[in-house]
Amino acid sequence: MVNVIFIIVIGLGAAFLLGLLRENWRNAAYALTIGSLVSMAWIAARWLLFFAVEGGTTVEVFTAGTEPPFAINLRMGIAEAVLLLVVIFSGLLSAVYMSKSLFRLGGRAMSVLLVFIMALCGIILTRDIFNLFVFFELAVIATAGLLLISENKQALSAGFKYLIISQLVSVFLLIGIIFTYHVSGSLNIDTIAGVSLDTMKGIGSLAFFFMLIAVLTEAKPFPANGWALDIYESAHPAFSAMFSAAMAGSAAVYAVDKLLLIGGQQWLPVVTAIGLLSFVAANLLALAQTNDRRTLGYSSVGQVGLILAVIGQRDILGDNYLFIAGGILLSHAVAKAGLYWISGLIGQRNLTDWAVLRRHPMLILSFVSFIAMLSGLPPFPSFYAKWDLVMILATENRLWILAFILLGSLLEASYLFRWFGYILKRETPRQEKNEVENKSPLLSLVPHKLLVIFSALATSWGLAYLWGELSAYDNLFYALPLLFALSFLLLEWVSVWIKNTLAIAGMVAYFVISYPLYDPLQIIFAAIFLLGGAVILLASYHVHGRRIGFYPSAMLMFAGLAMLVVAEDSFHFFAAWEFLTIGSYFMILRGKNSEPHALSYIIFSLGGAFLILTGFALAAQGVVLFNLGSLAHVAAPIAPWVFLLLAIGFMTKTAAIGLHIWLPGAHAEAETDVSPMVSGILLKAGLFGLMVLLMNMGKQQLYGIELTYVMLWIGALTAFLGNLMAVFQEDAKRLLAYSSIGQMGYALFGLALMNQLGWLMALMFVINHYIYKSMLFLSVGGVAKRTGTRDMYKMGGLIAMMPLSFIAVLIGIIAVSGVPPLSGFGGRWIFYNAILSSEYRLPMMLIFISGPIAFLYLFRLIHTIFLGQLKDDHRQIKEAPFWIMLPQMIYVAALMVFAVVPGLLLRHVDAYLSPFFAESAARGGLNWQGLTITSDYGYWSPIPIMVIIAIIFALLFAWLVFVNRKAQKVKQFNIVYSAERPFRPETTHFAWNFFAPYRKAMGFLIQPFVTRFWETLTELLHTIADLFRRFYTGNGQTYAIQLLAFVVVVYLFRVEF
Amino acid sequence: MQFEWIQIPYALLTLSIIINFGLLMNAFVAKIGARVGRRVGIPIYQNYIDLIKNYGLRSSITHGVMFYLGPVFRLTGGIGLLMFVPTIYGSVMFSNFSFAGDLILALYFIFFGTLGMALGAGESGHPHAAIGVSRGLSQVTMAELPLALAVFSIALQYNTLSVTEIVAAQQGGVLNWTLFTNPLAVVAAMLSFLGSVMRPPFDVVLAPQEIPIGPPTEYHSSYLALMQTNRVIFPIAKMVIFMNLFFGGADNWPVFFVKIFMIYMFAVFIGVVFPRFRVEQSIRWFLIWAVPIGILAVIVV
Amino acid sequence: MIKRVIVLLFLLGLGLLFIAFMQGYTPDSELNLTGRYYAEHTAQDIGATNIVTAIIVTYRGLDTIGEVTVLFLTAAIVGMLLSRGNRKGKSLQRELPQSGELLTTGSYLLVPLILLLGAYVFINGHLTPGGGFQGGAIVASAILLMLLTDPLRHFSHQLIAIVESISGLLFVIIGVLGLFYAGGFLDNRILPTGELGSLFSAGAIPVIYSLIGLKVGAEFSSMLVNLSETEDS
Amino acid sequence: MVQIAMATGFILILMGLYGALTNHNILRIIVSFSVANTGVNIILVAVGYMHGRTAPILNEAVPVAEAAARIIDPVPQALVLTAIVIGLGITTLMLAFAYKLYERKGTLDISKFSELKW
Repeated sequence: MVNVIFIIVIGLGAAFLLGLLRENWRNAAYALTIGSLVSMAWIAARWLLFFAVEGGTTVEVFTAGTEPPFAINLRMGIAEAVLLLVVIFSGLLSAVYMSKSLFRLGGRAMSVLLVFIMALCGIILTRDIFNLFVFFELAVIATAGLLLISENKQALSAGFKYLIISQLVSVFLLIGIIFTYHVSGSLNIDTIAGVSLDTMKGIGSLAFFFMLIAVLTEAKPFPANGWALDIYESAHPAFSAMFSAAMAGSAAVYAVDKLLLIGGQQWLPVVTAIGLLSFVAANLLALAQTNDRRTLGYSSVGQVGLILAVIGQRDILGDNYLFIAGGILLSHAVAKAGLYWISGLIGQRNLTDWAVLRRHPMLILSFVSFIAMLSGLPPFPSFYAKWDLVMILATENRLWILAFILLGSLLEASYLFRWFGYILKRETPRQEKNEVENKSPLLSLVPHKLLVIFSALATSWGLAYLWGELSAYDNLFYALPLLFALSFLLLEWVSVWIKNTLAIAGMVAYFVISYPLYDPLQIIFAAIFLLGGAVILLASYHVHGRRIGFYPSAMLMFAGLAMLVVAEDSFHFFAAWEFLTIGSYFMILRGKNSEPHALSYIIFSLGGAFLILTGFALAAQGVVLFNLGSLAHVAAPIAPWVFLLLAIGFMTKTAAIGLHIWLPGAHAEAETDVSPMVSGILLKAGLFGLMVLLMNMGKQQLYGIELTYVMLWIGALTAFLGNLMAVFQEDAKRLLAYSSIGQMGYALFGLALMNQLGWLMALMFVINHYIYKSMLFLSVGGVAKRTGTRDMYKMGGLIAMMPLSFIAVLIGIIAVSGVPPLSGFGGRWIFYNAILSSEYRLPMMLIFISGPIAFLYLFRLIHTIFLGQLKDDHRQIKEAPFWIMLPQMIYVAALMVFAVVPGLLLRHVDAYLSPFFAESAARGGLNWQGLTITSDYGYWSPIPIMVIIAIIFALLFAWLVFVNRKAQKVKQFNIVYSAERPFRPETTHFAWNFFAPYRKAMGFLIQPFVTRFWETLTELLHTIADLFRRFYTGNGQTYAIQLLAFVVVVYLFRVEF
Repeated sequence: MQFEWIQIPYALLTLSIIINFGLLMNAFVAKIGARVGRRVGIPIYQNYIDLIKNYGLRSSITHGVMFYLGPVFRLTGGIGLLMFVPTIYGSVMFSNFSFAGDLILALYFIFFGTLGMALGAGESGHPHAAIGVSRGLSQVTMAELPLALAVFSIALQYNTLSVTEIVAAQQGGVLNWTLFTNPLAVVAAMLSFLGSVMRPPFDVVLAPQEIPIGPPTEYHSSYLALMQTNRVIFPIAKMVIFMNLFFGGADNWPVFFVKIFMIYMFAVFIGVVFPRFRVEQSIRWFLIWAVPIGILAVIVV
Repeated sequence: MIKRVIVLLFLLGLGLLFIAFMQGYTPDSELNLTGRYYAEHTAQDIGATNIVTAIIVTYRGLDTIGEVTVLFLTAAIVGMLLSRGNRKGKSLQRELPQSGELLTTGSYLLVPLILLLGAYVFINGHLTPGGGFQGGAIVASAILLMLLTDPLRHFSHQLIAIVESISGLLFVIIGVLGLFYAGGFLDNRILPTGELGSLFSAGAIPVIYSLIGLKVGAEFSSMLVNLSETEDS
Repeated sequence: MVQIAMATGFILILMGLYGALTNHNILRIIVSFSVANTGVNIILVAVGYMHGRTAPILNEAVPVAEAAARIIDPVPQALVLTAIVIGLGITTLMLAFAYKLYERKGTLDISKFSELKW
């Protein structure tokens, strides 16, 4: 094993050696730099291997042949090894990345770089507080030097601001060190930590405070961090990568960690508070940023704050400390460095200018992986870390901390995903011709820079695998569906035809394989998720080309769904939940105008997911593998809260009223075959969650309020308002989207009834809604594709052009409206029986009224599209493509079958459900004997109904045909029209604002209060962000004053504690 | 109860009785209306003539498939509704096909014809038809609500959804009728009834002054004949439900005729007294007057 | 004005913390753990009479190597900074006034003496007060004097850089030798500790301190030269 | 004695910081920081000082055996040297930066260098 000191020796020696080389031997100098960095990395890697694989223990390295505390010593353990690797690798890759700049500036710049890396290694290794100071100063000075590499002229002033700050820091640090030395008689961290606590009181604690605050300042806490943001904004991106990943994210936080050995437990809250404040505030302020590097800077500050907060929670993290802190730290390091490296490829600094990345799938994949890492999404290490962290915080009842962490994460995810939306959706900036000479190109794809970025990408996935291995749970990478989804990343180059076939085959095969494992409830959901998904995917054959990005996202969503159904414990459930959320987000984002809607979808979803996470954490109370069934045994005081959190989380997905505003846009703007997936399939995931929740937790009371009763009201309100809003839509897909909200309201209502029939009805809705909503979205999508618009009043009379679509819509709306004989009626029938056995009556009223309202929008849908007057533009339109029609026809058949023999599926579920409601006072399920289905109240025989109606219908029809056998179809305008003939269909097609009188009467109910609420909230956040960021005036002196104020204020708060 | 072939001639018998009764009753009511207005009015057999004439007419015009299907849907709805509800209590002969479904089936089947009719009218391409449909649907959503509430209320009251059982529960004296055991539900339902029989003040859907005859604007000859037939059957089918649910049903035809006539006259009386509402007015009217009563009925029961 | 008040206010807060330091401070009457160890062990372990030197060069040698690196770094950065955009041709346009007879002649006399003194100070760092840093500073003051007499005098950057780098490199190499031939990195006992108080004693300390002296001298000089070459605006 | 030195050091720090935080001129700021650094250095030394003892150099006056009882604490002395050198390094660097800043804008007013903000 090579002595650790050689890391420092090599760094220093090479730096000095560089001075010997002639100015123009740049190749040699560069080779020397890279060579020494590689050998440093090799040493660190060797040690890591030693600790991680060979089971080595921590090693102390003495200098000067004298034992500590009398000489400086270094320590090498697994944490140090990892951090050293991070530092050195970020240095190495950055050195490769900025090779051009280094060549330009020559050996001096390279030696500064080497010293910088060496100093950071020193900070990590040393166990001596004064030595820590020396290495910090080295790092500071080297930073100032490396800032000069930047082509941004402002870097100079940023460097000067940093020097001012570092002067203040060194004053504080030295005072702290000398008085610490005075009280403890030592400079060695471990010796000081070993000194009895009494000495650390009074002046000792004051001295420690000075040291701590000084080192904390290097971690750039809010608000004493204006200088750091300026550096991030102006520095060379490769340096920013190092500055963020290595200096702040690794060295500084590790120094804090070491110092806390001295201060002990009592200082942990201070660090937590500072960390949390930074995390939340930085992410809030980042909302108002437009400059990419500054945004990344804010994010960096936030992430480091999070790491600090984790360090501050060390007392309860126990053995998981390294796993959690490491997961977050490494995620931040890799992701942030990667993002900065990408920013170096891009010529202009506005966030929207990143749209130039759009044509480069690998870069987009990199970007996505990095932001997913930062947001703590699976399968990246930060996901495992956050999960464990939240679990422990909840167990230890530190809920405020938990809340702040999740709030900050949500804010961070919002601007990161907003940014991703810009990349995919904003106009690619164009280079003005006359500006070509004096401006850098919009996107410069330099091979070695790409290499650096892709190695970060590879690292991110490698870490994801590693953390999966290390975690207490199964590695998510071993989940077959996920692997299947990820494998589509490798298949991006093949054509849609092959990918689609593979996808369908895979989904069907997985269903068949897993079939024996499912219970009846799971079968229903799995069938909808997998088989249903496969049917919708048939429609995807209509796309030609390669359709890059679609299959990985779609398969990710389906993988999540498949895993959700079989998840047995909260971890897998949650991981699956996140997968399906991300996958669906990517799919929604593919729509042409879906940028804002996809964003609000992901924000709501993540917010909901965080609630779910908290709910599980509260419920688990420290149990590592928390079985979902154990939700039933959650103790009394927290049980209702768990219920509340989980329920709200799931209701976010089902778009319950109040949380629904993301849905219409997201579903309407999605692509033709995506809308049915997200509407017909994805919404059921929320219902599935609710079922799991209700099945295990049953009825809960909070402050004497029955929570299921509240849910009942929410469901009813959702059904009512969702339907009402659908009535007034002009856009066909939005209409269907609002209708989905209403339908989910029904299902929610059924579940909340908490009796067997209610559940059966909900399941009936699950199946029905999947079939008819998928079908309607496909038909409408096909029509929109042909006509080029989704505004219904611009269509009309299409029945002649697109008869099959018309039939699909006709069958669809009959089914949705619940008119016999189609299967929608079954749902209504069960519903009435269900409410009869429920003791709640008031919320039913809303459900009653929302039923007929459905007729309004359904009629409007079919009338204004297919009936009425055909427009001149549409006279040549053809039927929708075959592949879009095919699934619709399958659905028509399925609806018919399901209408006639609903028992085929439902009877098994009914039998499965009955034990859950055995004890409730309400009477049991349905009787499925023979052709008639009977309940305690009534009866229903689908087949006779169908036959009777069909016979009457057929007889009348035959007669009419016979009588009018000679009738000819007249021309379009051959109507009674005040003795005039309208020659333009536009004036004759009554379609726009179709239900004007209804709006007059009921419009007051659909004032967009909810939308306004969320909009105001967002605006408020942005205003706050915009207001408070002005706090960073850009004046170096102000920053110094802020730092001074920060020190004083923190001390005052500390006294308060 | 199960299906037997003999039920088919029985059902046809019921149907013919109802059609004749309906034609006569409509003419009679028209006559009353005319007399109230000091006019002579139509002869009592006028409706027969109209109907036969229209059935006899041949048309060589159609606007398309749905235009064709509209009247078929409509009439299927009317006949179906009649068939799914037992006409005469206790009679095997006249209980029709009520084994197929209960009260909920009947309630939802009401919309079958409405929907089909609206579709057919839509394909005619005439804006007046579309306007009529818009008005009709808007109004019916609110008008049906009190009925739904009332039905729910009595379903709770009798703890069943089977029409036959509800009628059975009302036997043994006038005071056992729902009218007296649950008056709130009956009031709500009757107010709702006003909204669905296309008489003033809720007949804006067909308002000839504003939009010449509403949804059926483009229908003529045999198409119209089917719809006229339906206009005879459908209100009666609906009133059969009302009669069964609220007024003790009928165990023989004379009682049946009287009860149906009385129920219909209720709407007629109100219709001749009040002027026409616009759509939003009628929606508000139902919302303010009828719906709260229905809610009360549900809560109180 | 407001700014001043705010600054005063916070400085007042800081001052209060300082007062707390003052009040809580009780001077040691005995050497503490570390100090006592050095007082008792330096002579026999290291062989230097100047305990401070022993601490600087050996016990806390890692600090010192960092310290030297600070200067190295500063010199490099100043060089980088000032060489950027400075074109040689237009370095100086205006005439500088003569520096005067007294200064010129004095410098001829003093420069060698100063250099000598500097060398003495760093070579004897382990015996007397002083050492590499002090010596280096003295050497650099000679350069300063020369610059004062003739601001346009050209010093070879190359030479300075080579002195700087070689001495730095040797420092590191000696440190590494300690790793192999003595107790650890920067252990001075790769050479015999010799007799306490003599010039050739204290192991590698005199060598290291001399290297430091050279290096510091070179670095200070380099900074001075670089800064003086900005003299054109 | 120690108290006086220490008070002086603290006062110098406060003065220096006041100067650094209120002066607009960059050069004045740099000088102010130098003052503050000096204050810190004085404190460092003051902490090591022990009344009635001598410098930590072994010679005739301080034999090895008595060293522990006769000398002051050598550690702060060593530290202060390092601190001075580092302070010097940073001051030099600031001066060089100041020069370049002046070259760019022709002013030394720190408030003029605030293009990077928010």
